[in-house]
Amino acid sequence: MSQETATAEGGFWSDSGKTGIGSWIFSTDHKRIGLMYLYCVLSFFMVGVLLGVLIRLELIAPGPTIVTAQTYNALFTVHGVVMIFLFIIPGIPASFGNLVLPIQLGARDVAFPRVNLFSWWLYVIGAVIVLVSLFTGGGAPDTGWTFYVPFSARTTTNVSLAVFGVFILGFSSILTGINFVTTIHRMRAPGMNWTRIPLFTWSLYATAWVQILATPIIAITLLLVVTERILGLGLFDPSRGGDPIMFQHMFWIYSHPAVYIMILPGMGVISDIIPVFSRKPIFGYKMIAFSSLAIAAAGSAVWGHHMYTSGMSDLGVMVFSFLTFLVAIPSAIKVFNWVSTMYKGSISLEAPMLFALSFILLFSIGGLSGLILGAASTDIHVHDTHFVVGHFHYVMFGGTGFAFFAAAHYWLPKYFGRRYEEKPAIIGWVLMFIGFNVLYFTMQVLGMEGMPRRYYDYLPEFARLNLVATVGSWIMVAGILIVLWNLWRGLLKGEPFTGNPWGGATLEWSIPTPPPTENFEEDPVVTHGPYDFKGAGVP
Amino acid sequence: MSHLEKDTFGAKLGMWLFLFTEILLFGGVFILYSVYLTRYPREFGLGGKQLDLVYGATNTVVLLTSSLFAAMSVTAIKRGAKKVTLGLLGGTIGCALIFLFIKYLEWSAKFHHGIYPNSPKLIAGPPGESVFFGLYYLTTGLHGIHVIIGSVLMAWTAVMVQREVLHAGDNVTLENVTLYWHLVDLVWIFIFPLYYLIL
Amino acid sequence: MTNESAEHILSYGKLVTVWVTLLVLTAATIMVTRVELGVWKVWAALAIASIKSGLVIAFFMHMKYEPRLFRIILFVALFTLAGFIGGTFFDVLYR
Amino acid sequence: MFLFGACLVLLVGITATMIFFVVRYRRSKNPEPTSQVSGSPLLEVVWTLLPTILVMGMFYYGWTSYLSLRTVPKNAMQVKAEARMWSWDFIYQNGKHSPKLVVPVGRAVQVNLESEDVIHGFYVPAFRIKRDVVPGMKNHVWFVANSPGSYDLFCSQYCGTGHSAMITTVEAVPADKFEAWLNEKAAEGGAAKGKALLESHGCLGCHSLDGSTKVGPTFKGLYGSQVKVTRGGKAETVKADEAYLRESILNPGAAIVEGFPPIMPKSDIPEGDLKVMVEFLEGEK
Ligand code: HEA
Ligand code: HEA
Ligand code: CUA
Ligand SMILES: [Cu+2]
Repeated sequence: MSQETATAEGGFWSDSGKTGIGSWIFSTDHKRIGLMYLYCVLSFFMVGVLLGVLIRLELIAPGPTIVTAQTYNALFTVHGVVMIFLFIIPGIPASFGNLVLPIQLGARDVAFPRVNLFSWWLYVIGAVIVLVSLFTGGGAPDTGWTFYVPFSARTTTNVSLAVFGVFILGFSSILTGINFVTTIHRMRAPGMNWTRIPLFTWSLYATAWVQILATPIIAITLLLVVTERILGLGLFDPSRGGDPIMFQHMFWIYSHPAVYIMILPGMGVISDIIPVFSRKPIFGYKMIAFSSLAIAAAGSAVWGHHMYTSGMSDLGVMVFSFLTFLVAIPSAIKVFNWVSTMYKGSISLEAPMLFALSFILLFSIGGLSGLILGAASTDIHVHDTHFVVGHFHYVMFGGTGFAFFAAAHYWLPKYFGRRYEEKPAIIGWVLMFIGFNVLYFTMQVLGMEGMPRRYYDYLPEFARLNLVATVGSWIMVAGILIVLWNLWRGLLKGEPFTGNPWGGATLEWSIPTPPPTENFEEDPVVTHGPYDFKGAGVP
Repeated sequence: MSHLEKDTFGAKLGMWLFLFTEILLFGGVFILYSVYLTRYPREFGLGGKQLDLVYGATNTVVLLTSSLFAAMSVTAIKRGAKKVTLGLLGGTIGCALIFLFIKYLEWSAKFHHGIYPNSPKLIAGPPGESVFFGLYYLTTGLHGIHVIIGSVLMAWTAVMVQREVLHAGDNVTLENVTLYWHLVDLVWIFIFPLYYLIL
Repeated sequence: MTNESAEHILSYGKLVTVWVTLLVLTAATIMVTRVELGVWKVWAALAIASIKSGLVIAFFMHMKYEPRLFRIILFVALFTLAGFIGGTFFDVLYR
Repeated sequence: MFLFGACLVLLVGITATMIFFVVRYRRSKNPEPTSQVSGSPLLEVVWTLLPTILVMGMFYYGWTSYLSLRTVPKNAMQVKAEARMWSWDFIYQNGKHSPKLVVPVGRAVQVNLESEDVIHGFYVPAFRIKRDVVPGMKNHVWFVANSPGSYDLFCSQYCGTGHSAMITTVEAVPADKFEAWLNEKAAEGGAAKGKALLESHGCLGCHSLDGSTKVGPTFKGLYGSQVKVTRGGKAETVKADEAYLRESILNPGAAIVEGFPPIMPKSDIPEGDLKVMVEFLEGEK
């Protein structure tokens, strides 16, 4: 992790005069913390990806292929937990949010730098606990990332420790949220009024609120699972009057809003990239900013759509189905605004833009399949099948994942002062995009044909499509590897990257590359909007 | 709005945001409580009758008083009265200890009657009863943990006041800690009627 | 924007008054819940608890003297919690 | 269920438009550098209202057809389904047990779902029905099988190691055949009874009779063989005699066969059944 310090130089990499690992893991500089998050998040992403590929390998043919049923169950559980809690939730907010947000506001750091560092430490500790739980106790947890009781209260595997790890990760997420809200309220540079805040930062604002208000519920819920296992409180145990459905309510009260913690920052990235590469102000700035808040608010009230088949009351089904459809509206607004931003623009198809465009497409497919899930009757058929698996990979990986890569190609050169090569990035992108669709679209078809999820083994009639999907996963492997390798090499040894080659008008493009520790020598005064390219003097 | 000077307002904003997370944490328990209350009104009634109103009411008074001391300590430090501040903080911590002691008495009485999580008596009893006492232990336990954390924080700020790190000019840490303390009180304001009174 | 951090110091007297009110209200809840009111008992107790917490928030926690932003976000948080409880009851009550 | 098609058409339609849009605007790459600016309130209103209407339509269809899925016809035949880790047991009103769900063609069937342990899911893709089987809760589904045949029945809610093996079939047969089947008496005593018991207690969900390895070790040739087990953390080899079989059934956690996870649930099987089962196992050479 510390090799980069040797190669990247200038700006915050060296101007504090401090080097060595201590200067990183005890640093309160938001940029260093952001990068540390980035490294961790990427490492866990690779762990998750490896598990994903193993899952696909097992599913390549019916019958046992490479692992036992118990191992398979642990595989997808850990894949889910790692991807959700270690990769995608901290993914964009904690890494790129930390890197970019203060600078976009014209601030020198976040509001509570030490809390920020603490939150990184909590993240690492939580992650380590989760990983330790895989190898100790009764073996890796096998409950699925949803930890449904009563199964999770009965299984002999090491659920308690894993859940405790997730609990700590939740705190890390909460602290990041608190930090961002306070920063946005208190640390804006003079002239940076609410309608001049870049949309990425806007989206983080909405995200942060969800983090603050929803995460505590998962904390208490997971705590309950632990007490259930250790003390036997019996709160969810039907034989003693408990109600397992209540666990599902509480779990999804957090976990549905959490999917907006995942996607909103991704949408923010896209809203920042599209105008820059179209050389055109974003279409409908206010509506996009507002729809982020609308998604956050409405999204907090739709959790029941994960429970249509659970035995919830029919009235509940109706209410939640209705609200679910309401969430689609702000998403639709965003999609339409992005597309019209490109209208008659001057579009340059560089790597960040390609990722951004594929985001729109993949997110739309995922989102629309979400509507099928939101309609009560169709969900009955495809609930807990690979259709759902396809849906959430489309929105999470196709959405947030691609946004993550877009952000990496867009912002990282700014912080490293060097850039990747364009051609391999595009080849990698093409492979990822093709592999992605082969993999997940097939899954959706499988699901409609009725293949249930979390199945270690399946009937022969599903064999062909599963083979196709597995092959798709290999194409994607190739793509991701190329992209990451190219980024890695380019950022360390590539061509120098200076000035403002993409012509961004947000504040981060107005300071030296790499940014100095203090970001701004003196407080900037903001005189133009975030996408006012003329005002920023961009040609 | 320079970034170098201390941002009192920002610090308080952050604290409030944190308090919201606490409210929602307890909110989760209250969701469960309300649901199970509607499902098992009778069992909850019987369970609630077994709780000791005297312990509960005493603790309410103790906690309210501690809250008063905490609030007064903020006034004191702003007026620059260091001794008074320290005394009031001591009073708060004292009340917290009394609270915990009473809680201890109450819990051990329950244990004596064979009512504790997973106890044979609860397993054999009617379904709702186990849920009621499960919730009771969960809520008061969680609240107790907060009382302990709060007292530790109070003690820590007292040390800071003693060393004059916190003083009339810069006391936002003390304010924030008392905010936390009031939250603990707030939660109890709801726990008390819900568990001891209405059933 | 310096005025917003202008400090407001509450007098001891006021705090003690609040405390006395709180104690009185506590006594009131106990009394109210000893009378047989049926379901109303729950609501009465909750209403008094809300008044009490309102007092604590407004005076002990200085909310009354903070800028409006604080009240707005407090409202947002409580509203969210109410939403969570309400949503759950759509299921629980009609199952 | 026509809705499903409708939704699909909508999905394909909108997705196609999306691709088309993206491609078209991308082409504008080379020609002009810049031209238009900022937003348009009218358009914003249009594409707030349009999706609202669309979405409300979708909600309405989804909800109404959901209702029809939930309204059971009055004269539906009642069957109880008991789910446990990891097998199904269907109990008919005359007390008959069956590991497969046999139903008459053309008649509405209401399946009442009960679980003995954790949450399972009753899922028949062919009839597009699914409902979780939650312990302590009374859920139900209903369907009509319109043509005879054998339809897959899956457990859709994750329930542990044997989750993917918890599958069986719905056998739709003509009404007269069904009546005959329903009234056929299970053969008394002997091997058939033993096998039926193993089936109805769910053992065969995890243990095979033909020598193949499922979640647990096979029963074939088990009796009298030497088994490597771990007891209280120590490895030892025991002979699979009657005592061993009994212990393994009643208290599965006591001795764990090497190579298998310690996941078998405890059970209290009445002595009468147990005896028949053990006798049956002794016969499975
Ligand atoms: C990043 C994460 C993310 C996002 C953003 C979403 C977004 C949405 N999700 Fe998804 N979802 C998950 C992650 C996510 N989901 C996960 C992880 C699960 C499974 C959890 C598990 O069980 O393990 C899940 C499961 C899930 C279910 C439960 C399925 C089941 O188990 O049976 C449902 C049901 O309603 C649902 C619905 C939706 C809807 C309606 C949206 C909407 O927000 C989508 C809105 C987007 C659009 C609508 C597309 C863009 C708009 C246009 C192209 C314009 C045209 C549109 C119109 C005219 C309407 N999701
Ligand atoms: C952000 C979230 C995320 C992401 C990115 C992914 C990525 C992938 N997932 Fe995902 N998945 C989930 C979140 C995610 N998943 C969740 C939440 C579940 C539900 C779990 C549950 O049911 O509880 C799930 C479940 C799930 C299943 C269903 C299991 C089942 O129900 O039986 C499957 C099956 O195919 C699958 C496959 C994959 C694959 C093939 C990838 C691929 O996209 C991975 C593609 C990447 C590569 C192929 C790159 C390969 C790289 C390497 C091999 C190493 C390189 C090393 C260096 C560079 C050093 N996942
Ligand atoms: Cu039973 Cu899955
Ligand atoms: Cu959801």
